Amino acid sequence: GCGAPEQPPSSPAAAGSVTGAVTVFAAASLTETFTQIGKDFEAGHPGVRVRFNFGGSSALAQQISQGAPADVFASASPANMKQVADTGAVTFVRNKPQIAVGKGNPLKIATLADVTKPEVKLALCAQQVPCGAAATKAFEVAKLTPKPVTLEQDVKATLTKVKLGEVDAALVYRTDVSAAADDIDGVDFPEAIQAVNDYPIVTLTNAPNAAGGKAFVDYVLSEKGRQVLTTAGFDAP
Amino acid sequence: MRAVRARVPVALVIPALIGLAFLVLPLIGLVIRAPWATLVDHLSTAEVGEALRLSLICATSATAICLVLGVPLAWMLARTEIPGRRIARAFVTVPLVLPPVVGGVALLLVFGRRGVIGQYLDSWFGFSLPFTTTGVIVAEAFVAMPFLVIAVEGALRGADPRFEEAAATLGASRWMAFRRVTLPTVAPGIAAGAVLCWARALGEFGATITFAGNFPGTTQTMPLAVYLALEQDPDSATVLSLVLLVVSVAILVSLRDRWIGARA
Amino acid sequence: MRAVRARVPVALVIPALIGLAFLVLPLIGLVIRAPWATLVDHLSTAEVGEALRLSLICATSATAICLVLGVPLAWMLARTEIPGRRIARAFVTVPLVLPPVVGGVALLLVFGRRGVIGQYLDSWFGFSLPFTTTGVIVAEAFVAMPFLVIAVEGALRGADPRFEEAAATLGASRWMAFRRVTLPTVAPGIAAGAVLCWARALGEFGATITFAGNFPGTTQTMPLAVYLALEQDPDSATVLSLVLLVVSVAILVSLRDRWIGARA
Amino acid sequence: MTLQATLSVHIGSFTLAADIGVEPGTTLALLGPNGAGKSTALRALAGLRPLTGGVVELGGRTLDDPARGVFVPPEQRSVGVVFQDYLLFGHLSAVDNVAFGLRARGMRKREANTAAAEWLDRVGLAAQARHKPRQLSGGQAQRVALARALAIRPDLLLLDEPLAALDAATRIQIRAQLRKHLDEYDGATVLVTHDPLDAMVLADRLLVVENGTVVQAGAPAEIAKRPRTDYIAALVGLNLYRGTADGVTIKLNDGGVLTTAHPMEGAVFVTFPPNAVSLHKTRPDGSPRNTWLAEVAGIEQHADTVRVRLNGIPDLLADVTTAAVAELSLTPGQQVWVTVKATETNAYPI
Amino acid sequence: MTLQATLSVHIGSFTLAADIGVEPGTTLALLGPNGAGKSTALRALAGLRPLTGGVVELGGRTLDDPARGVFVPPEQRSVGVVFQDYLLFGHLSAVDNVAFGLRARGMRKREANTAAAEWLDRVGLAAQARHKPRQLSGGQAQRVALARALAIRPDLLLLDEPLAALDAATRIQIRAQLRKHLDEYDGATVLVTHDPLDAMVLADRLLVVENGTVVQAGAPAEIAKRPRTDYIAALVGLNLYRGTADGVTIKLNDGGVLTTAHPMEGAVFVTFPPNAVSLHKTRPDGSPRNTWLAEVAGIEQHADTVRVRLNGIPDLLADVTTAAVAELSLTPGQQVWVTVKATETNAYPI
Ligand SMILES: Nc1ncnc2c1ncn2[C@@H]1O[C@H](COP(=O)(O)OP(=O)(O)OP(=O)(O)O)[C@@H](O)[C@H]1O
Ligand SMILES: Nc1ncnc2c1ncn2[C@@H]1O[C@H](COP(=O)(O)OP(=O)(O)OP(=O)(O)O)[C@@H](O)[C@H]1O
Ligand code: MOO
Ligand SMILES: [Mg+2]
Ligand SMILES: [Mg+2]
Repeated sequence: GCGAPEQPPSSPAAAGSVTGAVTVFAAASLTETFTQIGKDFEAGHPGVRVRFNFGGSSALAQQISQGAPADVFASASPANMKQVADTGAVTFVRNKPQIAVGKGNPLKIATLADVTKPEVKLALCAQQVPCGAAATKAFEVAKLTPKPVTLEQDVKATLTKVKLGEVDAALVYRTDVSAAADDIDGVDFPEAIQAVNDYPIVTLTNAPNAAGGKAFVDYVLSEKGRQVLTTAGFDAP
Repeated sequence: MRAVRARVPVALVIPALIGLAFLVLPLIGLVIRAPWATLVDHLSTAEVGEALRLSLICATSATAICLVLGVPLAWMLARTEIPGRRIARAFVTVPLVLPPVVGGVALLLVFGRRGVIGQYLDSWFGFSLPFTTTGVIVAEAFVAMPFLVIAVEGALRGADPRFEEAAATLGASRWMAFRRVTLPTVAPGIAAGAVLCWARALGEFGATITFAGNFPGTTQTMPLAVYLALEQDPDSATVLSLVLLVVSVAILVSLRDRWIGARA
Repeated sequence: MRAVRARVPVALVIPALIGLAFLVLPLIGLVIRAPWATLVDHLSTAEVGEALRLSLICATSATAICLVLGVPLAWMLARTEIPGRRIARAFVTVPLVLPPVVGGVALLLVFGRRGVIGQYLDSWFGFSLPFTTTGVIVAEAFVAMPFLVIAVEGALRGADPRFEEAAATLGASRWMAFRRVTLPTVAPGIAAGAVLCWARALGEFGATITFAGNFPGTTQTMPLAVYLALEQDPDSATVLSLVLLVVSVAILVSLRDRWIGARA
Repeated sequence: MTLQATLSVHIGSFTLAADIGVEPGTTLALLGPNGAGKSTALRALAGLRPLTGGVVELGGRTLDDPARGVFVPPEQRSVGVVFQDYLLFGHLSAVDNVAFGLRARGMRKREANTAAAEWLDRVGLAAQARHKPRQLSGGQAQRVALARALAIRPDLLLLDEPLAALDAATRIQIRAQLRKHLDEYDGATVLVTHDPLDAMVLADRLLVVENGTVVQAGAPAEIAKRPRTDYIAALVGLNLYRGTADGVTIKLNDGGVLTTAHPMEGAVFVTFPPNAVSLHKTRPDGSPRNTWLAEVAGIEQHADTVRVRLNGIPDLLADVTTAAVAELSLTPGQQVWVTVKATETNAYPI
Repeated sequence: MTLQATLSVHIGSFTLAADIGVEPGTTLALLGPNGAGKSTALRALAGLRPLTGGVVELGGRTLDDPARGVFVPPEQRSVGVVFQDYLLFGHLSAVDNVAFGLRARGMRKREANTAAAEWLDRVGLAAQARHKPRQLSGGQAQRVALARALAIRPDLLLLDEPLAALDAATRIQIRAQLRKHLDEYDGATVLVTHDPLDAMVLADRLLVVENGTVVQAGAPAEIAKRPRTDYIAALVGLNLYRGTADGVTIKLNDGGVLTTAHPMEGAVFVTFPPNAVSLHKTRPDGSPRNTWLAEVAGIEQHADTVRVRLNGIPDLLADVTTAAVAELSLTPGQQVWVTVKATETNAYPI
């Protein structure tokens, strides 16, 4: 489950106490936002460098449990987070599912029920990845049985299918739709609120640069960090 | 009988053994970490059987396509003096270098519903390759064909073209000479190329999932199942990989035996 | 001069051209969709140059390792009667079939900080492979070595072993005969294998990202950059792929020319 | 069908230029050293290498004529070829090899196999019909290759050194058999060889090729008797000199003088066989007018004679008996007197 | 260094069993048909195929003795080999090929190249030192191979059909040169050939091998004169029969009777040369006691004689002049009378 929402610190850690490189393992879906946050963080902490390792959350979890020298882990799913840290993880953003459709919504899809119609080609994420779990939850809540043509490995692959017109609709995250707004439109649906996905973040216990890691996590949770994330379409927890 | 010149030089044996260890150790790592206790549970799901069956069917079909298209292509590269042959040869290596996911995207651009060719397939025949088992086969064939073409071209270059000349003096057309003389002569090379091709197709992941998607029973091959299992339960991913390995190595070894048996 | 037997049989040309089209069309799809207008922007980031440089360095180093370890291994498989040689040959094909991501996991299990060997590397030498450029090279070498070994073994089987016997009667040890007679003889086969190996290493993605991570400047090779670009901006992914393609094909063609030039 | 060809072929810096005419039922032998262009000529006749110039006609049909843009590809010529190393298809049995050409010409499998079996029977290999080429001895493989070439009933039969791969004893036997088959064959035959005995036994006419050019043509016995190049003289085992005759005296171009029995005038060749030479420790008196001093350069034991290589003016080869070697106690470096009877020499115009 | 070997080698169903002894400075020739085991014997001596039984000793040193578990690998034997197809290293120049063995023995590059250049000079190839093997003619390649084998100054020199790949004219010339080099070489030499003339010219002793077994051994001239198998008789061109002698009358095993000049008793071989045969249209009167009727089976034109193959009791070969053929108007199938003078026959015990 999602980490219990904690009181976000009112201000980032003092800049002076942090040195060296901070190594952040982050879910690939955070590539854009975290790259920005990293730059901002470096600007606020002269002499500190943030090194990112973006990848699938599960692969990152695997690497960390094999001893990867990470300070911070930001996962796209609580399940992957649990593989590396039982406690201490904080949910820093949530992401709501949205229906992605082709530009101009040619099939006039308006509700979740519309995507289950037989003439609509639907792509979902596989159950094993967070967006797939979220989709399953949404359809459960709506008491619908979807008939997808594919269960994609991750959000971006799903989105690519919509973009190239291979499918008519897909369930993805709002953030992904807004990132690709040039090519696709998003359709909100009410059940989404009950299928929200939590993104937990943690400073790892074996962190080579624990102080730096903590400072980075604090920065993500700070107002400035939030700002970047919500601009990209994430919801605050 | 005493071994002939059995003293194998250390300067060769040591790197050879290191090389072998390098290839084998990771496998041993997988075997050690495999959850033997719960192995049966992991394997007994219907999806594993289905994915394995699909993998074998698709890899074999892809290999068949590669043989049908790739052997003539290799022959053209090796035996004719067509202009642009050098460029053609360079293009053959392209799918080797292209990251498979990009290969999948490229296939979508051509054979997808809105693709250069795919749009006509769709509007004229109502037929679409992505999300079908055929799509898996196409993706695997695209990625694996270079291995076949390069291996067979090498074999053809090594084969003595004078046998084809001998066939011509006996009245055989070039096609007949190819079929009845060249093909049987380079059969071992084709077999080796087909094995590389088949193995590559069997392990194919990125192009497949991008082009054909992932749906159990139609497009979910073992590597896709493994990848998704990794997301949730790395143990079962290990088991699935080992299953794939054991099955493929068993098939390769038994084919080799049958094939060698047939020659002796 | 008039072409000798220029009538190339249709039954061969048609599948050959279909095969070629099948390999070339997706590439054309990529080229058509590439955002030529914004191309320069996409390319001018420092990261692209870095990733390309890293890709070339790592693929070349991995090929070097594969040559050092793989050529002796191929020799052992082709020329000696060591027991278990058949099993060894089967093991060589394993990294071909293993989905690369699983290969990366397997490498972590062995060379990771907690791995079978890695734990000693770490505690004795304070040295750890994953997440280093060396790790990238190891991952690429693991995935690409079978291509080299299989190609070189084929070349060695095709080479006449009597030249090695002739060297022995002249007083050459097996090692010297290998170095001064066998190696030069199978040089074309080794070159072909090295090209396959290099191309495969250059395109390697799954094992690299799993074993070595994705750090710009140290472990982010072009395929990884392509993967991340796909997450952010699929257009730039296309451009990156094309850059990788153009560079690698250019290198292969120029090497071939130089190599052929040297022989003529 | 008559073969009438004017061959002109350029390969790199090598040029072949030869006129070849063969009547049906007769055999022409091309004789020449390695690299002379013999195989190139056969390849041109078979259509495996198009002419650069000239023309190939078989039974009045033009097969190759670059000037007129005519080129009949090999599979449409009625030409059977026996290649030097036979080129039997390794994956096919002997009978399938022989049937290959018939099948290529559209004959049904059954009939082709029956006809092929008959051909194998004719060359004495009925028992080996099911053998693969690698299970055949050299002589057997050669006969399968011959049967394969003859089975298509070609108008022209080309044989490239058909006996070269055989050991000396097998060769004698296979040569006699080949002779029999060629006698029975009613098409034109061109045979390549570098063994003069093969040419003698198998051919009606002989064309000597050196360095892409025809240097001598004629009946085998005539060529053996009157060689016109050092290559042929060495092959047939004669001492050959060029010189200028003035009556019975011939002044040799490379020094020395020989006297012949029959007066001639002008530029001539003159030969004598090594066994016409006598060697002496001291200068002999008496009849032989050809007498000169020479130095022993080499001694070779042959079956029942000894061949002595002598340097003098001129150089020569002499065949003497073992007894004579012992009596003269010949050793390299030694000086001996050479005599050759004028009646043993043979002079003919250049 | 003396070579003393008792070879026993099994390969599949083939077995080679031969005793070979060669004194330093002398040459032994192994003569035999294809597949007789000649190359196998050389490979066993070189250490390229270990013995199944027996022993190889060179200059008192045991090189191979399976019973005692001794096996010296080829690179530690002092044995030079000239392979049938030379096996020159294609990527090395002639001089580098010759220097290879010296370098393998640890000589410095500079010295090895100097020594190799000297060897090439000795075989007359100084000008071709920098040529790659594919730029050499067959005869040149053969001499490079010889220089390469001799450069390591081996105690034993093995030559596997060193002249087989050469054309007939080149062969005569290279044979004489090889003879010179073998004369200068002071080690033991074993030479494989299937050409009796090569054996005559090059060898001091001859071992005839058939089907893995030594069938005859002795001086070349002796073997040429007294062949003991049909294979050798065919090679040296003699008619050979087995029979039982009772005085000058020999009853042949396969039918027929011959009369010889010198009385013998018991099982004998009897030979006569084809040119000792006279052919007649009608039964001749007078001296020759060996007279029988035979049928012409084949006619072959040789250089200056015609070889006639005759079936009768016994069968025989006859060499007659072209004039005789014309006079008798010989054709296959015709019956002729054969006569052989008793003084031309040669009988010797089995
Ligand atoms: N494909 C080729 N490319 C270049 N040169 C060639 C080719 N084929 C033949 N030649 C050259 O043509 C010349 C004649 O060769 P050819 O094979 O006809 O000789 P040959 O008389 O058959 O000799 P041999 O007795 O060795 O078979 C040689 O100098 C050879 O080097
Ligand atoms: N590697 C092998 N495997 C099986 N049989 C072999 C092998 N090498 C040789 N033989 C057999 O051994 C016998 C002798 O062969 P070898 O090569 O010694 O004959 P040879 O006298 O040199 O003949 P040639 O004149 O053809 O060179 C042959 O019957 C051959 O088939
Ligand atoms: O971390 Mo992911 O790419 O949203 O599964
Ligand atoms: Mg030739
Ligand atoms: Mg041999």
